[in-house]
Amino acid sequence: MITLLTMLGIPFFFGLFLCCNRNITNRKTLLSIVSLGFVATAVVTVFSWTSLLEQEITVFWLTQNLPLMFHLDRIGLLFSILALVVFLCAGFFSFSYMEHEKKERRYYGFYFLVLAILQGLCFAGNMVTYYLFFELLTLSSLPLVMQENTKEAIMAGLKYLFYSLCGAYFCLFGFYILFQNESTISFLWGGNLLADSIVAHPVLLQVAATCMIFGFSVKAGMFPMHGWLPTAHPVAPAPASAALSAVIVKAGVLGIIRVIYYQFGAFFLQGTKVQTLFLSLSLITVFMGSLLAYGEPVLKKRLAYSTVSQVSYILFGLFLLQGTAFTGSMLHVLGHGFMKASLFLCAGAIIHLTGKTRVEEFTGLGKEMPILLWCFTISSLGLIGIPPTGGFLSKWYLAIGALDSEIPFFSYVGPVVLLLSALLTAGYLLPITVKGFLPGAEFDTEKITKKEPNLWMLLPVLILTVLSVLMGILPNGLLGFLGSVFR
Amino acid sequence: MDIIRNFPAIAILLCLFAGIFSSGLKEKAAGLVNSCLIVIEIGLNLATLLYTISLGDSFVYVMGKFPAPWGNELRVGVLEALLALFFCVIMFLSMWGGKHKLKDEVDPEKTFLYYVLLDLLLSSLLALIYTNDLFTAYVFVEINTISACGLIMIRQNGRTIEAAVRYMIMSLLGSGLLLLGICMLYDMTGHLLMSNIHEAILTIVAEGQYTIPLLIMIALISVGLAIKSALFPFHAWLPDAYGYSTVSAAAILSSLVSKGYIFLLIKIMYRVVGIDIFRNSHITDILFLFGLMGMIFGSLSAIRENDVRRMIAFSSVAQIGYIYMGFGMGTEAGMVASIFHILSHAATKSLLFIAAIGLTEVSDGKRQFIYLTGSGYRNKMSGVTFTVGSLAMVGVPLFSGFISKLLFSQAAILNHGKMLPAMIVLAISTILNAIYFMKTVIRIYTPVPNSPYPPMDLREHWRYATALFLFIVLNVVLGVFSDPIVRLISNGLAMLG
Amino acid sequence: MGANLLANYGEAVAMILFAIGFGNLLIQKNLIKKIIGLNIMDSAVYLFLAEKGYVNGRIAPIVVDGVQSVEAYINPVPSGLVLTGIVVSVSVTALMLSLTIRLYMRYHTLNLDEISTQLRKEGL
Amino acid sequence: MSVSLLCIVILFPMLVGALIPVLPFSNRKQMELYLFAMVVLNSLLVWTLILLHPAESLTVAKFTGNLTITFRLDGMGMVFAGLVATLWPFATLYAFEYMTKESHEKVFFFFYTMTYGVTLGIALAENILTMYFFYELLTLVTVPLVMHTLTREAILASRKYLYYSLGGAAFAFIGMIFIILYGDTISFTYGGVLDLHKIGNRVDILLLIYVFSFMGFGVKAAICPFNSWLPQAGVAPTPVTALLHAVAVVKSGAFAILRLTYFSYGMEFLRGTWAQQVVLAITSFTIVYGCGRAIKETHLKRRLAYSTISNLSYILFGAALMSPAGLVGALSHLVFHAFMKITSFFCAGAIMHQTEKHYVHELDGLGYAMPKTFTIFTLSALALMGVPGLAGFISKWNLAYAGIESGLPLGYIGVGCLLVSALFTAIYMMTIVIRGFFPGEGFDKNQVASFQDPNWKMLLPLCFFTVFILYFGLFSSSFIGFLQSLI
Repeated sequence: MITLLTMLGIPFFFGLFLCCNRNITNRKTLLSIVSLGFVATAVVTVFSWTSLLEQEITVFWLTQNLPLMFHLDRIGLLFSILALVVFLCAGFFSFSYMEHEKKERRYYGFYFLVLAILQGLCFAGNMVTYYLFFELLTLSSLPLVMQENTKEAIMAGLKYLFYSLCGAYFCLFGFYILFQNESTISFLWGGNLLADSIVAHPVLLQVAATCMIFGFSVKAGMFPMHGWLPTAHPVAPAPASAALSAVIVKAGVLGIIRVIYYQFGAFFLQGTKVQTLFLSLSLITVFMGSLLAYGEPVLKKRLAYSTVSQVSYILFGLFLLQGTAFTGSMLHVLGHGFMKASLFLCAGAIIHLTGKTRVEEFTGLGKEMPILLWCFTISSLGLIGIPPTGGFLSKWYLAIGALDSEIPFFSYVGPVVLLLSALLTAGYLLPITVKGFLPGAEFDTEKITKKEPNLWMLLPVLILTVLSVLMGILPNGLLGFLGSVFR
Repeated sequence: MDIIRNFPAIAILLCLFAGIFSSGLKEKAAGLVNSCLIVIEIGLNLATLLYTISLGDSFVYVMGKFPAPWGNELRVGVLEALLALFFCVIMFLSMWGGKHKLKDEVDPEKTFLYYVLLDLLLSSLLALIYTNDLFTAYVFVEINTISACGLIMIRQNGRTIEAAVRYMIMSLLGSGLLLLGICMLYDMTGHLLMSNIHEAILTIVAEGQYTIPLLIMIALISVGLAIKSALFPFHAWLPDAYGYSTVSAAAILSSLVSKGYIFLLIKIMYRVVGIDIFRNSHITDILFLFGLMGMIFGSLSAIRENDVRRMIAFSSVAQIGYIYMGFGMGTEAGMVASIFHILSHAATKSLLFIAAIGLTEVSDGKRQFIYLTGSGYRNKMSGVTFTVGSLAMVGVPLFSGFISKLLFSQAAILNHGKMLPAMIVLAISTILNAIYFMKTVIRIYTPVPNSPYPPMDLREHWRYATALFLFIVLNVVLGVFSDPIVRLISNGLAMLG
Repeated sequence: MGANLLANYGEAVAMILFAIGFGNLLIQKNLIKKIIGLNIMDSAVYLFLAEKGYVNGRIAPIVVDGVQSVEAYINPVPSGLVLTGIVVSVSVTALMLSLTIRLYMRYHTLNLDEISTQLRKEGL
Repeated sequence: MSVSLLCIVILFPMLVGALIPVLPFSNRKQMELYLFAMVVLNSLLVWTLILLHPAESLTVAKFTGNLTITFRLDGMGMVFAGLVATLWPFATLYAFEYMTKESHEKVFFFFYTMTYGVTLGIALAENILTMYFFYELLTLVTVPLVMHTLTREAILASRKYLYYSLGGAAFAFIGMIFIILYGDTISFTYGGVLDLHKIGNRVDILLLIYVFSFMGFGVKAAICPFNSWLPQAGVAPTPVTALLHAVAVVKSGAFAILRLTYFSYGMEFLRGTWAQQVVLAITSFTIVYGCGRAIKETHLKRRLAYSTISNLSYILFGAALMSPAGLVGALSHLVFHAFMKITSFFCAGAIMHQTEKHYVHELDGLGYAMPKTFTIFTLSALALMGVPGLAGFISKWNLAYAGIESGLPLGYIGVGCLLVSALFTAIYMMTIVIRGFFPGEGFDKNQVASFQDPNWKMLLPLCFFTVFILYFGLFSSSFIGFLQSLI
């Protein structure tokens, strides 16, 4: 109990401390406090991973039959690792990026709060706790989106808030119905529905399932409700949008996993209309996302659209309700997290150093910052799914899972759409590297000066790219870890 | 202890003689005679009431020596004595309340005639209540009409004379029909005393003769008395008559005069025709319908009114509609509710008139609402009284209006057919009452920063202030201690038959 | 229906007169005509009442040359009532006439509606 | 002794109120002290009464037949009386500060304290006649308060309020008569007093009359067709709108309906009948209508008034479910909403008092000038939205639980309306908060430099309410357990 509270408490305390007192003036003390906070959080989280695995801790009772209960299982651990790594890298990256930004103290304050809440989210043991942290996540990530304080940023923030709240209330509606018909409230692999309620009113339960999945898929940027993602993510400062795209979007994914596999049970949703509905929705989003990204001139918007399509890869894998597809989507969770984070950080570095935001302005960038652009290239290769990187592995498992899931229509259409969108991904990511390294004849090379980003910016990007490549090369440990989850 | 038996006869004759006697006196002396007459009347009726309560049944008092079929007689029960006492109290308070305004309303040498008319009015009222003979009832109805018309006219400005003429025309129509009804009754039964007529009618109905003439007779008498008591379709004369007469006259006219006729109709229903014959002649349903319409349209025209006294006059059309709705229900509970409403309406209406006069007095004598703004602050006592009166009219608990509304609804629920219309109309008319009364209350309490009109200091008008205070006390007594009064009414009603 | 209407024609005439009087009092605009209508109505009722007391072949209830037996005379009670009725209508007519004179002196018209329009102009 | 306390508690504030114009106060300070002491004393009396919890009743006056004015403290009465007793001292403290700027406050406090006694009268009424008596008295006592500023629209607003209330009471009167005639006793007994053989075949008429009286009392509880008086009454000074429209007037309307449904007609008689369908439909519609109008409203106080309309229909929705769980949900929302709404009204009042700004678009950047007020306002906004961890979630949870448990199709629709209104609440509350804290780039600090937080007299009540909301958000199981024990 103590380790859990410290694990959640330390980032929370740092966040509040930074938010509330106004007398931290010079940047030096601020950065030292923030780095201290990062180190402390990392240490405590790693320690709690080891000691708290598979433990059920009830903190207190909200009402007689609604406990706030924490239980770290393998899936939670996976998401927690992703969240910690991405947040640390983005955090160190923002040290230099945030130099000429206003209200830095508030930014770091809320940054810590979001980290604390994300950890809480991963550790949540029942739907009420999950819903509590899900809603707090929206509220605390709002200031990050509105950091720029421009009119456009505020409107994007409001849109983000209202979409997420609408999603949250959809899944609350589903949970109200579910609460009456479930045996135990905590997550249980294979579903915790009452046998007689499945028999009594299956349609009602399917409606509840649809509402909850739809609610969480709003956060994951699924097709009908993806409007907020392309407006909210690019508006935030680069490290924040990296965190948003790589991790906060995954909160919706984790929610859907909990609902499908831990509340209703894969067996209940097998072959129902719910499954076909969401399979088709995810495929539409995959294709539509990469199509929109292809046509987008601003780099950060393009990466946001790519997030929409990549996350729907994961959702597609989940809705197949099939073992290998499940492992494939879990791999993609991690892979996409690292790669998208490094892409956003590279974009941030480019904007920070050269102020260019549109893709056609990147001619000759390779000469100015070669290492950065190499990392960008490797990550985009991973995202496209070229073999050595992690992206290939997850797409491979997804395709295989889709093929032997024997769902009448989707088992072959699925892999075709995945391949098509992989092509489109290459279409919108590779031109940047090509223009960067091979500027073409009339570009006068001697005028450019070396503008490599300083170490604080470069190191996180390097770490993330190495991790994404490592995932592709040495996957056995990870696969073994994931294999034991799907029984 | 049978000296008290002839108190009712003494009461009636005393008023007549006081009227004749004070016609010769000066203005001040006539006023004195009138006030002490009313005080004596209160004493006499109170004694009669206590006597009849102890007796437990009504007693007959033969006028002169001639026995039943020929002689004239009075029949005194608990209900009659209670009503007589109540009317005398209301008259005393209204006189007391309106005295200070009398000086500038009636020119000095005519005031003694004013008191003569009042004495006659009181005598006719008491006679209507006590008499057991129909033709005497008719004669005193005429005396009542003439003295009421005199009271309307006494203020001598053009308006009142025109109002008096209209009043006379409508009343004479009513009494013409009443007289025709009485003659037909005499034709069928050969008697004029109520109790004898009743036995004759029972035999007629038993043999099944005269069904149509009986129906026509009942219709004539009810319509005649309805016209005289200003029921809805025949109420055109009422606003002018009450709106422009003198203060105490308006109070007395609105609360007592029409009630006298209504009580005569009750006696005819119970003692002459018998309540069940009256009910299955379906006249009660027509009265019920007129009552309902009166409640709605009376209040609607009151809302449209711009002059406060005419507004109160129209509201009494609505209240009379309540009473006839009570008759229309045909059940004993409906009758009890109507009689209680007679008492509560008499008390509230005269209170409202006297308070309204106080308000107009401090607004430079003008009656339109615009001038009345803020008059509640200038004349504190009449402001409070007017508020109490409006709350009673709207039926807020603690005042008499609430109890009568309670009794009406309980009566309405018991008979199945008329329940829903009665309840809905009751609710709607409460809302309409609330609209026009509360509008006025809010208006008199919106302060005008520097109003040109002088406030009225109550020390100088102590008589007026005490009258208002007594009115409020009467209203609250009716509202809070209504249980004994309702019990008196119900067993008085049992005796009436 | 026609037979007994002829039998007691007195009541029928009374009813017709009553209708005429009632109509006049109600509809006529002129005040004097209203008062005339009133008197017609009252006398019609008294005719009806007197008719009630009449018994064929008997004489008025005034004791003439010592005949005391009841069968000789008609029923005296309705006649008594008619007397009181006449007293009442005389006093009412007197009051109405005096009111009409006052109105005429002020407004120089006998039409009730004109009087009320003049009143409204005065704005009393 | 404790029985007579029932009557003392009601008459004492009336006496105190009556004495204000009479007692010779040299200055405002003395009057305030006297008044505050008396109000606190009366609240303590109420709490001692609740703790003693005398079972027997006290008859004060007798009307005709079996109609009496009697007081008795039962479970529900305890809840409402306790709520009023805790809120009134703070509201009075707040009113002192607010009334410094208004004129002739003697008359104001005269009626203000009388309302205290009358509301307690409604809470402690033992039979329907006493409740009706105090219900009418409440209208008469509160009209002068609404009319206090004596401007043109104040008079129009008070007039409209008066007509609506008296009209409503007229229709409720019919319901009362039916209970007097068809019930075996007129006093409140849980489970209803109607004896069926007396009713015989007139069930439909009785249901129609129930709907009439529901609408009658509903006028004060601002249900849909009759709630245009509530926003207009926002013209009155803030302590009046806050206390009356958050606690006393509208809550007594809802309380009367709860009494009518559960303690006079009885839920067995009404469950499953067409009357219940009608009532459920009306309340669900009002829930959505109220917050729909709130979004469009730019005037701050009118927006909160519309939000009250929708929140009140939560309570009525709970009542209309005709089940013990429904009553628990309704009572919990009655209490929690009172605290949440009075906090937001007081914050709005503080803003208006300090900055004379009435409209939402004028509130730019006030979050920095008045940080304490705005953070408390944000907290009350979150509570109203139903974020778990605050009081709003608990009452919404109980209501939804009852709604689903009732199994009626309208129950599900109602729960859907609850969530839609939660989303709308988020929209109209968070726009104010975001405008306060994120004013957009065209804003400079010295526009709001002159404003600062109100003094302790206004802040103390706000802090207490916030603590209450937080406490009952986290540890509400004891309170909900108490509510369940009432049935």
